[in-house]
Amino acid sequence: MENKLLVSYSPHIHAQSASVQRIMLDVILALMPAVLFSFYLFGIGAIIVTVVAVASAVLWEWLIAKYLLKRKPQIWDLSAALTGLLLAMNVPSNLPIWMVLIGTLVAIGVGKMSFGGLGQNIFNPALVGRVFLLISFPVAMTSWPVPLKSRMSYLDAVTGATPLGIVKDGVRNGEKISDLMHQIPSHMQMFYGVMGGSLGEMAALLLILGGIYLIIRKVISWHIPVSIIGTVFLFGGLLWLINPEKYPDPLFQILTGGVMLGAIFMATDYVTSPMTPKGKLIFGVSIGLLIVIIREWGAYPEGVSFAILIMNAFVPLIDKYTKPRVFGTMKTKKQN
Amino acid sequence: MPEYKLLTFPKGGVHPPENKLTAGLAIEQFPIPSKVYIHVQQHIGVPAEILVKPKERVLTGQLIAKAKGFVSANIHSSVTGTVFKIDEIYDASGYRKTAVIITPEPEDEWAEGIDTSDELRTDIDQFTPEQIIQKVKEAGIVGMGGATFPTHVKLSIPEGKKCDILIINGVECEPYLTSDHRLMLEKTEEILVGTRLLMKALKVERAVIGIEANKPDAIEKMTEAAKKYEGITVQPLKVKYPQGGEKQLIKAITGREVPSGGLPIDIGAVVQNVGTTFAVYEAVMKNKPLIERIVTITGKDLERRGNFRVRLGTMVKDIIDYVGGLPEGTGKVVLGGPMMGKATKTLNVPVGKGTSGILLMRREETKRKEVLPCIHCARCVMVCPQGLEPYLIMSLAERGMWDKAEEAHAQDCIMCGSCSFVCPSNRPLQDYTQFARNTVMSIMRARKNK
Amino acid sequence: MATKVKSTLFSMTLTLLIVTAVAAGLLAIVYKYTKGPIKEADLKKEKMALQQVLPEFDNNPIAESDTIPSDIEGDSFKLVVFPAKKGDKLVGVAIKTFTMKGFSGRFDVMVGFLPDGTIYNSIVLSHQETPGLGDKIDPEKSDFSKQFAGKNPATFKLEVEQDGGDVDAITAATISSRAYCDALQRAYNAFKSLDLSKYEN
Amino acid sequence: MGTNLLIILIAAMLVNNIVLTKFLGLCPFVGVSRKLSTAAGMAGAVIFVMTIATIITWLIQEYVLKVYDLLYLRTIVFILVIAALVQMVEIIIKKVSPPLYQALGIYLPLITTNCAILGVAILAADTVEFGLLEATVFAIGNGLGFALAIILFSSIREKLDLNDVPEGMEGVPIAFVVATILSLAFMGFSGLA
Amino acid sequence: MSAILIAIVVLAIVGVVAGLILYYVAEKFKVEEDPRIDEVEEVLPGANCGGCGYPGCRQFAEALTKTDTLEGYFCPVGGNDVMATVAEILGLEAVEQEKQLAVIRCAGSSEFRPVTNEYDGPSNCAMEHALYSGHTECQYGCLGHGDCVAACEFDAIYMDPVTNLPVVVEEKCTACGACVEACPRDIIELRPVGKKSRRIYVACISEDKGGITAKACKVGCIACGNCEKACDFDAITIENNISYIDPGKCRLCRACAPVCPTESIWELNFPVRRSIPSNKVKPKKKPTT
Amino acid sequence: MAKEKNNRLEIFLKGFIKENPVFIMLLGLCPTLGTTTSALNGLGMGLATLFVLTMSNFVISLIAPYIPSKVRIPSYIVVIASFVTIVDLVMHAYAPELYKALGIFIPLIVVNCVILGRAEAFASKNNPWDSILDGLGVGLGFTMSLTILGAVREILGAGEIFGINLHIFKGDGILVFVLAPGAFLVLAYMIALGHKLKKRMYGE
Ligand SMILES: Cc1cc2nc3c(=O)[nH]c(=O)nc-3n(C[C@H](O)[C@H](O)[C@H](O)COP(=O)(O)O)c2cc1C
Ligand SMILES: Cc1cc2nc3c(=O)[nH]c(=O)nc-3n(C[C@H](O)[C@H](O)[C@H](O)COP(=O)(O)O)c2cc1C
Ligand SMILES: Cc1cc2nc3c(=O)[nH]c(=O)nc-3n(C[C@H](O)[C@H](O)[C@H](O)COP(=O)(O)O)c2cc1C
Ligand SMILES: Cc1cc2nc3c(=O)[nH]c(=O)nc-3n(C[C@H](O)[C@H](O)[C@H](O)CO)c2cc1C
Ligand code: SF4
Ligand code: SF4
Ligand code: SF4
Ligand code: SF4
Ligand code: FES
Repeated sequence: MENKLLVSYSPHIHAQSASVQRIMLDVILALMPAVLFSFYLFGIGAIIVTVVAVASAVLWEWLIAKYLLKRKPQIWDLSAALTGLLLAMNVPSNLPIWMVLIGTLVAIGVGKMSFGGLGQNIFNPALVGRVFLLISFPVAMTSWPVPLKSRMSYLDAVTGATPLGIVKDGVRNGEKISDLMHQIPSHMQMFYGVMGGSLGEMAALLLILGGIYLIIRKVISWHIPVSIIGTVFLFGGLLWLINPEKYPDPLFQILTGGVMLGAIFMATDYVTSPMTPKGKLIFGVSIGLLIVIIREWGAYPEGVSFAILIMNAFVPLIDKYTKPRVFGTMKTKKQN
Repeated sequence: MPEYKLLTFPKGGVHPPENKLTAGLAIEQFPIPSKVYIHVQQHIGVPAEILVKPKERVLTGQLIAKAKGFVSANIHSSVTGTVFKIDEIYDASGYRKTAVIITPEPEDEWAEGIDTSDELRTDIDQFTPEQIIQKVKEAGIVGMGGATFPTHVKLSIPEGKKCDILIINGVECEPYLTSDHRLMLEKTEEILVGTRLLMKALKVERAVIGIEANKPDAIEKMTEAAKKYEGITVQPLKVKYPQGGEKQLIKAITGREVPSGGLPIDIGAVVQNVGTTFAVYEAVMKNKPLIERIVTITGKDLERRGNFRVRLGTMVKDIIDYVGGLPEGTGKVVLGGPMMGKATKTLNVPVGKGTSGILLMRREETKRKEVLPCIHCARCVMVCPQGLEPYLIMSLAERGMWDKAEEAHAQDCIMCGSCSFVCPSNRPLQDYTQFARNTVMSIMRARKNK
Repeated sequence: MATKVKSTLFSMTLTLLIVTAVAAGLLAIVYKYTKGPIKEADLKKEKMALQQVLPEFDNNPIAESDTIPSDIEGDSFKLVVFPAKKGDKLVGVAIKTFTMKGFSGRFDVMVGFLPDGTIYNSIVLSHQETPGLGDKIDPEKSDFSKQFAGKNPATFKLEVEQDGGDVDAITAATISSRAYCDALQRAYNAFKSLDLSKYEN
Repeated sequence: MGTNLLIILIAAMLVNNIVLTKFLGLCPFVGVSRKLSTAAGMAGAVIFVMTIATIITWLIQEYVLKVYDLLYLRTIVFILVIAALVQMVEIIIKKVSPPLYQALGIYLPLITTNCAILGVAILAADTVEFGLLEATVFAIGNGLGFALAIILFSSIREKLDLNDVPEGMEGVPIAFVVATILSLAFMGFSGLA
Repeated sequence: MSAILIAIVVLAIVGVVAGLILYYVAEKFKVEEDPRIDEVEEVLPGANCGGCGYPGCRQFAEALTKTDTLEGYFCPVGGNDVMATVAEILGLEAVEQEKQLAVIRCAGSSEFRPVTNEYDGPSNCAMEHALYSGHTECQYGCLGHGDCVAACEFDAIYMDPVTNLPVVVEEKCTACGACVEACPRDIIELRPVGKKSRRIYVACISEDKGGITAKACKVGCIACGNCEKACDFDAITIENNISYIDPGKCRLCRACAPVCPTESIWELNFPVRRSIPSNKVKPKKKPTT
Repeated sequence: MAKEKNNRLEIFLKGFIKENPVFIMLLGLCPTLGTTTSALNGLGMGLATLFVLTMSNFVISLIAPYIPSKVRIPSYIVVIASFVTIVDLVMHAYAPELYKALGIFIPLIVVNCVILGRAEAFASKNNPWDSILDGLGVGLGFTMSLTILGAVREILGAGEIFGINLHIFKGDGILVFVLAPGAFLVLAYMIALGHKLKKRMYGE
């Protein structure tokens, strides 16, 4: 066997920097500031939920791969850990452990491994887990601990409503937004991240920093985050101009809820987003529109998860109709 | 650094580490080996017909196999010696093909009419275009940029087509390789005369020599020298692989796109490699057939590297032994560059007209890593200079869905390997796109013939 | 067993004629015998609801029921009033009321008042509120509706605590709770406008 | 009036999507969704037949069954009408426009036993507030909802064909997992109308 | 009673009207189509394997209804029985075809054919073949990635994990030819089943010269000519450095196999020879599954 | 004779696993998903279908020889629809709660592919006795599948079975399972399981 020459197709070299593990690690690193900040805000509950989610996501992936699919487990690509982490950032910090376990099981088991594991899934696994939880346990999933209030308690944390919830409920009840303003934090507070909500809804600033890191590292391109945030801002702004008492202002729209987390970390998931810049823009703009539509006219105060999941379903279609132009073919010629 | 605007092609491309370890090493003559193995097919097209028999004595530059049909090329003996036998020997394709094996004598005895002096000859006016093409044909010149397409065919513009620009490809965008670079530095004038000859043959007024910006010395020297020659300009290009790809090069320089399924001549361009151009010079001005070429021999662990002028038919093994033998831990021997070259299964393979380099790679540097599922990161899509979706073509090829592969334009792949290079999941994309390209093309050809 | 009969216009028409006629005849007969029980079944729910929201009675409130207009126009929005008597004495009045403010739109509630206006009991008749959330207005799912028993809207403010009322809302289903109050309030308003004496004899 | 119709349309199409929340028309949804092109054909056929069937059955209900107190015969009459209608459409298209038949025709027989058609006809007839116009819009909305679901679904299945779905989950099971998540995602529309 | 009558009348009217309209429409818009296509398709196996040379059973059925002779039309999966039924439906003469089976004409297991270099690409015969001559010195032999196994719709081939060569399961093989098509090296041949399923063939297709073959593989045909001489029926020819046994001429006399110095002639399903020369013990053979 | 008995048994049993209408043949999916919010609803729907299936199989096998082939389907549909209407009326009268829970899916039994499928594939070609057996077998297989599905959804979604609280959840259970997505989810994995079972019991 000694020194047999290798023969393969070209190329015979490979970019050193490119590996799945490295990419996932980059995303996890980019999330870290926001994660640590949420630990600071929510204390022990946040730590428990995060650790349990990450560990269980990895464990589920390992168990399912090994015993159900009988494939070699690929937990070191870190994608399961990332899914767990993102799920943790999408739930309240006082969510009971057993619900977290169900969430990661659904995310990994239903959302990812049923499709064949990494890269095969159609929908964002973490969001599948989150929406499953939201619909299964609406009470637990919508009682948000108040930041900084009960950092040393887990299940019995003091809870309050999210700014979006307050506005939605108020408007539904016929109140004016200007009357509701005193109940919700200021824009600056939101930007720094002190408000009720899930772990990852905090700290727009830190999430944006993470996003910039990812763009610089070329892990993600700007198209999806910018188009989502831009669309929410513009469409939200339009509504606000039409009736500022019924629709909150555009800054409020982009700083609250999961817009930042969703736009920067979740809609950008390669597996479940379109391939080409054009496709990404269509994807992002549609998500932005859906977010505002669901927020303003739907039942749920927040629409990011649904918007992303719905658009995930459109990705194969978008990919089909936004192929790059093949060199040497006319621009007008349609491909199918 | 002089100021110039760097042109490039618009979409895709990668930046592999350049590793031009031999750029500073002047061309050396490689000694005549103990045997030469000359394949009768060193070009795209029909194998040439053998004219010699075992035991026959042949002279350097003597025609030993004659082109058969139009798309074919003459083969000449690269040494003086006795035909040992005619046998099947591995060639770069990895299959055994017919070759004339010659036992050389130590001293060259050149065939009649060949001018072996180093003197520069520029009197091109004595030749008509037809004579130039005829000489190119006789000399058995094929494209030395890698494709080994018979040059006289390329120079014979088909009825109804018109060529208005000649592009000389001095890009050498492959990492490691430096043979074209050295040639441009050392044979500057010859290449320019060759360019004039090609211009004349093609009846064009304009020629552009494209050189990547990582060879400033060559750009400077060529630019300087080109001032003397009418209609020739040098165009520096951005360092980006595959800048030297014909279609990309034409796009960068002229802004025109070779239509999918078409040839450069469809948009009035012809591209020739600098090595080819030099060979044309020698063939026309010196009557010298194509019997040797510049080969870069390189590799990180090699004791002695260099750019050698090698007689065609010299065994790779002989060359490697000459530079110190195969280093410990060598995993791959590549004929050509690391992006497009062919790995060989054996060292018993001779240098052919298309062998631009011999690259020795460490096993750990080149051994493929575990293939993971595609994570749809779109990197392959973004780097493909041809606007293809390699991940998709690979999936389709894996499942034998050739009709869909054709819809996905697999036939337009130029096999540059950029996609495989960047894939974080180590997917063998180029393997499949190349396979799909070839399969789809043969399906398309079969359909057309029907 | 292949078909023996050829498809001709005549055979086809005849077959269809026979098949449909037999089917129709059969169904008509079944219908004749189930018509009664079906009507009964449809009323059963109302009857049972009345028994739950009213103190014991011995008349047939359905037979004596009456409608009064609500604040929303339209036939299907009229409230139905069921007087319950024991002997000749009016022991209570049930009102079939509704709200449009449910999370999933309209739902109907049967509420029983004692003659002094105190709520005896209330029960939701049909709703489409979300399982696990709004459906807790159903007494089978939670005790929410029981908090109204014995309260008199004259003194007990029929609004959820968030809005400054006395009603303890269902967690995470404020909307349904609010809507329930709305239905009761509508019934109470109607009750107040009733001339109870007209049932007394 | 206009907004009312719009609400009916959106509700039927998105909020109460016929396939994803009402579970009607699942047989073609699963059976004819392997390829995008066939799914689109099926979608077209369903929209067409659903609309016409709803109009006709609504008229029959209103002007025959109600008049003669024959509501208990509704099931049987509706299904007969639908079956005849489908067959008639099929025969006519086959003759009049062979290309259209190529595109739609093969799905038409499947539609007779597609409970979405009968289901929508019954639902439209059952909803007391609906006049003919509303019923028609309702049918169109449901048809569009079906079309949306099946087209999305088939494009996803085409993609899944290129994926490495585990043994045992291939085909229908994974398709239902997709339906699960689609239906979860569509819950986001709740409350829109 | 009148309610019942109304019901009957209304429903009967609906039924009859529907029936009449349909009848009328059907008559008016009649389209002719050869009904035999459906019938033929019905009797075809429906494997859609392409063994007949058409993309699928339906297309084959269409072709059959259009032809006037069954010469050249054959469904390998259904075999003669099905073709007879088809002939009956179409009123044509049935054409019998001898049943065939796939045989693997390469015996170069890893034991006999050393690996000389390492193929570092996708496990796929066609791709390795397109790239180069393969990871052994034999440029004709089996590459062992099992393209043929993947192509077989009937699970009739599997890779032997020891020899790394494909093995045909005779009971399952329908001679559809999918594997023949799939093998980039043309190693697989469909041969007539033969009496009692006995077959003799050369398990090598190497056209390399004897010396090269011998170096590359211990069981390769070196074209020595012994078998050609041993055959009394002119069934064996040697061309391009390879021996081939013509099944049409072979009488299964077994004269050739013992004289082959490299044991490249394989005999399937014969009884054990009474006296086996000690140096002529065959490599493992008849696949039993 | 013994063989025939075996055959009859086979006719009866195949509906449970080998040709289970829901998990293997994927027929009648709409009622399967639409009515299985609880075990009881599943059972009720299953029994209603069972009745229609058996009766229509019986009647159709009787009349099949006398029906011209062109009006075959309409005639069968009328037969099936009649039995459906009978179920509808009877259930409305005597089991109003269940009637309400099953809602639109009762008239939709008409278009349940299982029924027309059996009529076409079996009843029209076999004698009445076998057809009844077939109807019973397939119907029971259908009922079994619906009940199982309903039970799983009820247990997971509400922590109850046939309305009896199992006290496995502190609160309400995993609500999704009584909603639309849960129906798809449970069915997805049940089908995968069904195929696995079939493979194990009958080979390929
Ligand atoms: C099959 C084939 C036919 C070609 N025919 C012509 C031709 O007729 N005229 C011409 O100018 N070039 C022709 N070419 C040459 C190509 O245009 C191109 O220069 C050659 O393939 C080398 O390009 P490359 O190294 O980028 O692959 C042909 C090439 C191939 C492979
Ligand atoms: C990806 C790719 C990269 C190439 N790079 C070079 C190059 O760097 N230099 C070069 O001369 N030819 C290169 N070629 C070959 C050219 O496309 C073209 O065939 C050649 O310049 C034609 O000249 P010739 O016929 O004289 O070889 C490359 C081809 C491809 C497909
Ligand atoms: C899918 C969904 C269904 C809901 N169903 C109900 C419901 O039936 N009744 C209800 O009052 N609220 C329901 N809600 C919650 C309301 O949207 C709103 O958040 C809540 O009533 C007000 O919150 P609070 O009760 O915690 O103050 C539902 C929410 C969602 C997202
Ligand atoms: C930029 C980026 C974003 C990602 N976002 C998510 C996410 O939102 N949810 C998730 O489960 N995994 C996410 N992943 C991890 C991984 O891609 C995902 O688990 C795959 O969908 C699994 O096949 C992300 C990965 C990258 C590189
Ligand atoms: S698909 Fe072909 S042209 Fe595109 S990057 Fe890959 S090898 Fe290059
Ligand atoms: S580069 Fe690799 S992982 Fe990324 S899309 Fe292409 S094939 Fe998939
Ligand atoms: S072994 Fe070959 S010929 Fe035989 S059935 Fe399989 S693919 Fe067809
Ligand atoms: S016989 Fe052919 S297809 Fe089969 S494994 Fe060998 S090389 Fe591959
Ligand atoms: S049961 Fe609904 S379409 Fe078949």
